Amino acid sequence: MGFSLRSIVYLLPQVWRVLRAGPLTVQFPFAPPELQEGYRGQVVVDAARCRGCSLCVRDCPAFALELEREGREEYRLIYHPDRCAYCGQCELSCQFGAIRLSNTFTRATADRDTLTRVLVDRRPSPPPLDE
Amino acid sequence: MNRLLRQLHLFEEIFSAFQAAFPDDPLTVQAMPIDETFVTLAPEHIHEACEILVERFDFYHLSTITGLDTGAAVELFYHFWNAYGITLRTALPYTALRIATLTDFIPGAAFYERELYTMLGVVFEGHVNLQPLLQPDDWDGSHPLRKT
Amino acid sequence: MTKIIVPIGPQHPLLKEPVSFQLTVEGEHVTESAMRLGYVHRGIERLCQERTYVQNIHLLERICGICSHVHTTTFCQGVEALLGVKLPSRALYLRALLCELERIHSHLLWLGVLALNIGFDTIFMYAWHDREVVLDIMEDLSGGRVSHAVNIVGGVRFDLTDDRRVTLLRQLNGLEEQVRILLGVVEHEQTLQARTRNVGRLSLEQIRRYCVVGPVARASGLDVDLRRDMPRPPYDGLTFQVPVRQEGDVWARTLVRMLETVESVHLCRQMLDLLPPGPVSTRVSRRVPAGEVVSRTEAPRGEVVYYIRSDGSDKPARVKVRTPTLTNLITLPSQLENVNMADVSVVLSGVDLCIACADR
Amino acid sequence: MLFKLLIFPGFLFLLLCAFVFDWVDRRMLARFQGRVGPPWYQPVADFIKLPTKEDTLPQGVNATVAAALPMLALAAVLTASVYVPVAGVVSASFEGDLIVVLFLLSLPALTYFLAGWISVGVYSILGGHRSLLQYFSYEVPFLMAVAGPAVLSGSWSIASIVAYQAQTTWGAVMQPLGFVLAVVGLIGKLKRDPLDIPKAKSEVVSGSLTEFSGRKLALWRLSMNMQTVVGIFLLVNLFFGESRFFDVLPAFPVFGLKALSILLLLATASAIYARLRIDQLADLGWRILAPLALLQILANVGIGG
Repeated sequence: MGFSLRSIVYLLPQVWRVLRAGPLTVQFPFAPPELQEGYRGQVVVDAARCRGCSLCVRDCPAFALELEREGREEYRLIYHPDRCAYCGQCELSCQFGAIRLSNTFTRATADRDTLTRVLVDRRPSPPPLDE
Repeated sequence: MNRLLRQLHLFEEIFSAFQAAFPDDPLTVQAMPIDETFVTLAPEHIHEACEILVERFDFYHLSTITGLDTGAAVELFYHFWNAYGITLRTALPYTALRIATLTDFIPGAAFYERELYTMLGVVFEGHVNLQPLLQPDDWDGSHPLRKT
Repeated sequence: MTKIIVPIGPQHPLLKEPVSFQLTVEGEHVTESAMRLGYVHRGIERLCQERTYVQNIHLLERICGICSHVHTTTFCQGVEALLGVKLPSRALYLRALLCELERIHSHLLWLGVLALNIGFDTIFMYAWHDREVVLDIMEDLSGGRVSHAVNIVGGVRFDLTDDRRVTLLRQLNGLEEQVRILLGVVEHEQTLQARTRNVGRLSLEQIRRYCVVGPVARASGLDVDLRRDMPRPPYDGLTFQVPVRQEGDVWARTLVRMLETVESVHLCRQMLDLLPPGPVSTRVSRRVPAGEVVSRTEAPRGEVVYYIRSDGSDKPARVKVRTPTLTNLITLPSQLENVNMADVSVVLSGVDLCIACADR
Repeated sequence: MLFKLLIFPGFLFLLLCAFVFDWVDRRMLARFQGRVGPPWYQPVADFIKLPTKEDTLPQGVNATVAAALPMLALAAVLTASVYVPVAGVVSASFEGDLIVVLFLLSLPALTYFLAGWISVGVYSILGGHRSLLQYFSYEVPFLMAVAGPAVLSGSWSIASIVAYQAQTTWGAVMQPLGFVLAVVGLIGKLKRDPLDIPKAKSEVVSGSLTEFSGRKLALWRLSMNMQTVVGIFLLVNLFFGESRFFDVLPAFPVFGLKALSILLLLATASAIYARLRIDQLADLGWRILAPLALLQILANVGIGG
């Protein structure tokens, strides 16, 4: 076993270097998280491009997407973020480029009921938007 | 290419060793993708075949044992590896889900056999501690991977 | 002296994942140990039979929270062999690039956990900070820090621009510097050696009989690495060393892992230099022809084996997953025999426990 | 007198120091590790939080003893603090107070062991065992190292040791080896990283204190923090007494600076070392530290005699 003075205080120079360089962490809840450009976050949808083909629903591994079909052109695409695994399979499966995972961080919530979102609403009489 | 030739040569030797050991067993050999060879044997020959593989051909590494319920029988796959993969496969009828354990000369097989015992109900004769591996304490004895 | 039974787990500060050990302790001496698995058994093998191949990729990615990419790589490699498609070589390079990044991330994470368990918080912080660099790279490349979801049957989902390649090479140079500092700590630091040397020793004979894989096997002198021994593209075109030590103790495992990390940085750099142009994926059918395949790859912890059987539909008939941790767990009873109570944490860290992998 | 006991350098000052030292220590360690570290009010917040938590004890534990032990530890530390001068101000002093302080400072180790002993949890019992083993390993070198200045100055009163240093020079300059040994002993005494063997999280969860919660845990924590302060003050007095070089500056900030330097040493030691095993500590204590301490004392006899 190599025993030398250097091996006893081996980490000392490194510790001083880190001390001089300053902290490397961020105080997360008080400071924004550092996101990379390619980060896969919130699911957004371009409703105009959606054709209701349900390919995304078929491929979703977490069963987070749901298509309620009432007719050929009448359907609702419903999204359950509580199940979503943010894998981006829907983005890949969509042939029309309608669904996308944007570079936005989604925070956790304690209220599960408010999570379900209707991404595309193509029912004959959609409810007024201001409600 | 050299590698492929060596592989062919080695498997010819293994196959003839098996034929010599089990003259009455209709052995079949299949070449599979990704450097793998499947040899089908009768269940009663598995233990000895594994011994031949480990002792004579130095296939020391048992990767795992796969169990599979086909609906007609329970198939077992013994995946060995030493630079090339070789898999011994056998089929157990539902009426006799018993096979000799490998733990007497490969102690590393203990967990795989315990898992198969609980998942498919195959009894490994001679295993010293055939306890459930993943099931909870109040496991009801049913086998999750069985089709029936 | 009186015997007491010390429970380690299912919840214990030493363990990051639920597993249970019952240690019979005399004074500070462990005389017996019993292990209990299954606290995170999710039945993934069964779930696989009820999902399509596309969905299975994302399911199998969740077997492990550390080496997720290598699981999907192994699965896709098997399915592609069943389909008989030949991947564009750029796809293979990008896949392997992420595998190597994941190896760096896994080994650094492991070093941090070992350091934490021997009360060496500073190394824990340093190792995890360096790991953060890798995670940032992976997040930028693939979109996810741990679950990348980049593998698809027939290729990968991300591509690398030339600008990104240059910045990546620069990031890797910085990373290597950091990793070399940690390597120096493992080689020279006195207290770390005092804690890890001669602990949890496994002989080559034991390693072979227990069918142990990965760094644990290599630290005991078993020279095995599937990247080299079953050369598949792109590894057949790259040069790298497989570090092997003879000591067989936890210190040797630490050293082997750190040396592997350095090798992985080299591999990443080589792959970025040799990255061939072309498409990153090919279109394949959703239905997989009937057949069976055994697919093996070298994960950070050792050999991952997948057995996949297809019956011709878009869902596999059977997917068997053998993760490296399961093999390494078998050695624990013999490692825990006659050790000091304080060494239990070192021994358990030494095999790189990934209980979620072992339980599936 | 009452002012001295309660305000300065007595209880209130010590309480303040306990919080400040805790914060400075955590902050320094965090910076060594590249982290930000807790804000200044964190130790106070921790101390306020704990008494609001439920105070539980496992079945079969004597509640009176369990409540008395942390108080005993705190009382011993507070009593010891009476005899430890702060920047030359001292509540009480007599010839031989160093021995009393050393005795009182080893009482918390005993209560810590008893806390594990009365508890029914396995981790507590293991932690108690370990703390006693550790006590036997560090205490002898620590006592010998601390006896060094007394031998040198020919007096067992802390005030005279300080005065002796004012005539000559710092004790740490005259006996550097003794100072290093005393710091190592102090680390063992305070159960700090890297000698936090009795409360090693990954091995025995939280040692003797595993089963304590609420107010009792708060008292334990407070007594530990105050022990840190008193131990550091003692070392400052013994090894960095008033020196003529610093006569130009007021005594109090200089004293604080010295105390924080020793804290910096402790924090550095926790940053750069891994925790030792108990048998390694016994080895270190008896094979390396104790002979070295003996050497230092012999040298001191040579110089001082």
